[in-house]
Amino acid sequence: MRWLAVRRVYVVGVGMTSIGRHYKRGMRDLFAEAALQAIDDVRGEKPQALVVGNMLSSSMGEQDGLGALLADSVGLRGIPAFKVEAACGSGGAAFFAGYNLVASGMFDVVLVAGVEKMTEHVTSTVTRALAQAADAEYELFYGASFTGLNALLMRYYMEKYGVSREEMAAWPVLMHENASQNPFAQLRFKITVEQVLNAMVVADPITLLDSSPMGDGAAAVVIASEEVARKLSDTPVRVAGLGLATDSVDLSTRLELDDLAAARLAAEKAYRMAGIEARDVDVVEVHDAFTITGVLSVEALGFAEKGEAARLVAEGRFRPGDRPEVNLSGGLKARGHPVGATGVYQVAEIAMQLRGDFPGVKAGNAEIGVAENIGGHGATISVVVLRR
Amino acid sequence: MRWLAVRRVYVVGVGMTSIGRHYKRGMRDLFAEAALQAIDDVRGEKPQALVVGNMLSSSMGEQDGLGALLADSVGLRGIPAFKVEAACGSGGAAFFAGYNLVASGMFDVVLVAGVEKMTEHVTSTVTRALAQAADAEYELFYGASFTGLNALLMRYYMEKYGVSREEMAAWPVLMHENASQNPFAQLRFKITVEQVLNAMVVADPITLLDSSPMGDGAAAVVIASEEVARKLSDTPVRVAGLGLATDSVDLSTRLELDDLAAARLAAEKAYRMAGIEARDVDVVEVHDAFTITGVLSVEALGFAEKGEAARLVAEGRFRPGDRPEVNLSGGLKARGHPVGATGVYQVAEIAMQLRGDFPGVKAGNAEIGVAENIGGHGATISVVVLRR
Amino acid sequence: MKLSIPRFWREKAAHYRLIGTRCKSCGRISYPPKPLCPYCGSRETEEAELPRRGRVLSYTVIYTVPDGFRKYAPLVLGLIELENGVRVVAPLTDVMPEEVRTGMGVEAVLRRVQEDGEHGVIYYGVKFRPTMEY
Amino acid sequence: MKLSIPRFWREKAAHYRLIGTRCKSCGRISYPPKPLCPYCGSRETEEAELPRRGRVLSYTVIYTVPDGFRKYAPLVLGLIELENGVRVVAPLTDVMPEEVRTGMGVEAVLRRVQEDGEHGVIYYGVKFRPTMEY
Ligand SMILES: [Zn+2]
Ligand SMILES: [Zn+2]
Repeated sequence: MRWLAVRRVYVVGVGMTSIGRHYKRGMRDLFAEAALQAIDDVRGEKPQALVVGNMLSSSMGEQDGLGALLADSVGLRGIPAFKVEAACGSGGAAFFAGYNLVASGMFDVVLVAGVEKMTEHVTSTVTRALAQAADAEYELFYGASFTGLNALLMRYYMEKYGVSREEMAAWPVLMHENASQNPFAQLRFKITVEQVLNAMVVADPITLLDSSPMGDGAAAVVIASEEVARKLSDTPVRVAGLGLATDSVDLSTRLELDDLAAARLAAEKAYRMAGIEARDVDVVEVHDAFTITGVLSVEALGFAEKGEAARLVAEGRFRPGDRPEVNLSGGLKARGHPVGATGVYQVAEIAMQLRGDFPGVKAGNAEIGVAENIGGHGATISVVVLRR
Repeated sequence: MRWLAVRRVYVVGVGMTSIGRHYKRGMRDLFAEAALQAIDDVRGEKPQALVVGNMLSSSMGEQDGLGALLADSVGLRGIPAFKVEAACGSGGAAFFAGYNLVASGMFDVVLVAGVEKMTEHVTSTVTRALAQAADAEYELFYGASFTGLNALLMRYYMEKYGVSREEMAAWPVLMHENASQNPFAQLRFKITVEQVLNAMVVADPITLLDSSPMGDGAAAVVIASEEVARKLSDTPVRVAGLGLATDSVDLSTRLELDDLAAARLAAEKAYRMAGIEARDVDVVEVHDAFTITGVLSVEALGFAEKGEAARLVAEGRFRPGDRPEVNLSGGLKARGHPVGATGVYQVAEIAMQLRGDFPGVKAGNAEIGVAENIGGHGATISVVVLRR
Repeated sequence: MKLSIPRFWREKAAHYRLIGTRCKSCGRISYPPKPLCPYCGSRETEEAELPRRGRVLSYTVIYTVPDGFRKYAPLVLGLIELENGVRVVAPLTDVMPEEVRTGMGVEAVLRRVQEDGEHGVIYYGVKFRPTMEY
Repeated sequence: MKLSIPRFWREKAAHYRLIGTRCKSCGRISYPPKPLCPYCGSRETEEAELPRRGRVLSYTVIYTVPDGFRKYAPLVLGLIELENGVRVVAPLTDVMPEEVRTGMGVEAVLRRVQEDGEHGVIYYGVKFRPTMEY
C-alpha cells in the first residue's frame, strides 16, 4: 500500500447540534443546523459534494437515500451525495470517504455530516436496531443486545487483568466531569463511582452509567484542499493521517477478545501517514460507547499497555492537563452517542481543540489530535490524526 | 469544480453471480462468488480496500456493518471497508466512492461490490422496504409504493407526449430479447407487446412486465491505478469519466416531472471529464427499473430528445447493431435488479463489452461505454464512462 | 410497522392543514416543507398554508401495496396540482378507481391513512376527493 | 419481526448441530461458518461439527432485551469456549442467572430461541446448559 501525499486536505469548518431527546425536531432539521453552522464557518462557501454518516434511518426511520434527501433539505439539490454506513462507526467511515473525494482532486470543498434520530421509538425497538451492528444470524438471532455483547468483553477483561468494578467506574466518572463543561453534551452532570455501581444493570456488569445514552444529534465538518483552505478559514486544521480497518463482525472468531485489532491497525496507518507515534498525541476523542470500549480503545491506540488503561484512569491519568487528554467532550458516555453522527462529532471536536475554540474543557496548547470511531464491537474502526 | 486528472483509474477485474431466487444462498455466499471471480480476474491480487453497495440489508436483513462483514467472509479481514447506500443507486454510488479511494493515491487496488438479497420476505414486505427509496414522511406514509410513484410518472409522460401503451411496451420486449442471450440474467425468455399489456397490473399503467423482477445477486469489480493496472490485466478498461448528482427525493418538488435532472447533471460531468459527447457513446447500460425509467434515462443521457425515446425504441432504435446499443444485458427489466448491486453489474457489463468478453449479446467493436444507475425515482444518479 | 408517534406529531400541521414552506427570496413554495428553499438555496423561509383545491395531474391505482396498507388496496394515488401550482402526492378518496381522470378537480380532506396494528394508533393525513364540478 | 424462514432454514445445520467451517490450509475452525478462512484467507474449507461441551469464558445477564425477546428476559448470554478452543456466543439455559460462573462446564442443547408472533413461526437454536460436573 502506498501513501502518496498527493493532495493535502484540511478541516476548515465545523458545526454541531446539542445532543438530546429532540422530540420536536426531525432528521432534516438537525442536519440543517449542523450543516449550516459548518458552512457559515467557511464564510458561506457552498460544498461541492456531501457524504452522510448514518446508521438507523434505514432500519428505524424507513428512509433511505439520505445523501440526496439531506442535500436537498439545505438548498444543495444537485450536488453529488451519498450515505456511508458502518454501524456506530458510520461517521468516521463517512469522513474517510469524504477525505478521498478531496484528496483525489475531484472536489475542493466537501461537506461530511453525521446525523441520527434515536429517540423516536421505545427502548426495545432501538435495542434491536442497534444490535444490527453485531452478527444478525449468530448474535442478534439469540437475543444478544449490543450492550450484552460488550458486557461479555467487560467481564472477560476484568477477570483476565484483575481489574475491579470500582476501577472500571473511574471512566464514566471522568467523562461526566468533562461533559459538565460541554454545552453540546447530553449528560452535563457529575457522577460518583458509587452511582455507577448502583445504577440500573443493563447487561451485567454494564450499568446504565457505563453506557452511552440514547440521543438525537447531527455534526458536520467542511473539508477542503490546500488550494482553497486558507481562503475558507484562518485556522485550517490539517488531516495529517487517516486509517480505517476492520475485524470480524462476530465476537466468536476474534483472534483476541480483549484486543481491538482494527483500532491498532487503523492507528498504525494513521500514525505512519502523519509521521507520528502515540506519545506525540496531545488530545484524543475515543469511542467509549461503554466503559470497556473506552478502556480497550485507549490501549489499542497505544496510550496504555494491555490491561492497564482502566487502572490508569482510576489513578488519575488522561484527565485535563495530562497527555494525552482523553475525551474532553465527555465522550460517547456523557457528550452522547447519536450513533452514525458520533464519528463526525469527534473530528469536529478535535478540530476545535486544535483551533482553540472548543466551548468546553480546552486542551492545553494541543498540536496533534486524534479521533477514533468504532462500528460494531470492534468491526470497523477509523482513526483520524489532525494537526494544527 | 475542478477535474484534475491526478491519477488514472482502471477497471481490471469483474465478477458476478446469476440473478434469481437464490433461496439456498445467503448474502455472504453471493458476495463471495462475485468477489472471488473478480479477484481471480486480476490474477489473485488481494484488494487493499472494499466498498460495498447495498440497500436492503439494514431494513430487511437486520444486518449493518456490511463492509467489515463481507471483507471477513472472503478472507480479507482487516482491510478498510464500508458500505455506501443510495437506495437502488447504491452500486453506482459505491463505485463513485471506490474510484476516489484509488484516484486519491491512498490505494492501488480496490474491490467495489454490490450485493442484495431480495427474496427472503413476502412481496408486501419487500414493497415496503423498496418504498424507503421515496420520501418516508410524504410518500410512503400515504401507502405510495415505489412502483406507484413511477406509475404517476409513466402516465404523465404518456399523456404529455401522446405516447401509446403499445409504444411503451417496446422497451420490455427489447430487454427480454437481449436478456435471452445473457447467462447471468434472471428472465431469459422473450415476450410480446401483447403480453406486456395483458400482464398483471402492479400500479396502473405499470404491469408486471414493465417492472424489474425481484432477485438476489452480487457483482464485483476490481479497480486499480495506472501503475498496477497493466500488471493485473491484459485488457484494463479506463474509467474515463464519472458523475454523481442528486435531485429531490420527493416527487412533488421536482422542477420537471418528466426530466431526470440528476441524470443530465451526472452525464454532463462524466462526459466532460471523459472529453466526449453523447453521440460518441457506443454501448450503454441504463437503469430501467420500470419501462418509464429506461425511457427517461435514454433521454436524459442525450440519446433522444424529450418525449421521443419510447417511440424510437418502438421504431427499432437502440437494438444490437444500432448506436448506442442499449442494455445488451437485458437491463434491470430482464437481466434483473438486485437493487443495491445493480450499479456494479452495469459497470462490470460495460467493462466486459469493451474487453469483448461479455457472454451475452456482444457490442459491435465498442470503444466507449456508459453505465447509469438511479437511486429513488431520480434522486441519486451516477454516470460512469468507460473507455477501451 | 415502524411508525413513530413523535415523528408524525411533528409533521401533523403539514399533513393535516397542508402547510408547506414559502421562500422569502424567490417566492416558491415547497411541499413537503423544507428547512431551506430547494430552488434558490435561501435560508429565509416561512410557513405557507396551501390551497385545498386542485386538479389531478397524474394518478395510479396501486394493486401491490406495502405492508400495512392491505385494507386500502387497491389504493388510488394522485399527483395533484393545487390552484397555486404546488404539487402534492396523496391518495384519492370517495371515488371509484375507474372514475379517476387526469384533469379532474379535487379538494383536500382529512382521512385515516394507516393504522399501527400493534399499538392501536391511527394516523390521519390528507387525501383528495373529487369536487362537485367534476 | 423481520425473521425470514428461508434464511434460518439455510443456517439450521449450523445452529442445530454446531456446524462450523474448518480450513484445510491452516486447520483453524470458524464459527459462525464462513465461505473462506478468516485467518489465512484460504478458499479450501470444509464443514466441521463442533464438540458440544465447553466452559464459560464470559457471561452476562441482559435485562434490556431487543424487541421479540421480552419473554426470555433476563436473558443469560454466554461466551463459550468449546473443548477444541472454538468460541460460541449463545444463551445459557437451565440455570439461574446468579448461579452462572466463569469456567463453569456447559453442554449444547437445542432450544426455542424466538418466535415470530405475526406468523406463528418458532425458531430453534443452540443454548448451553451446565454439565453435571459443575
Ligand atoms: Zn427560493
Ligand atoms: Zn486458514
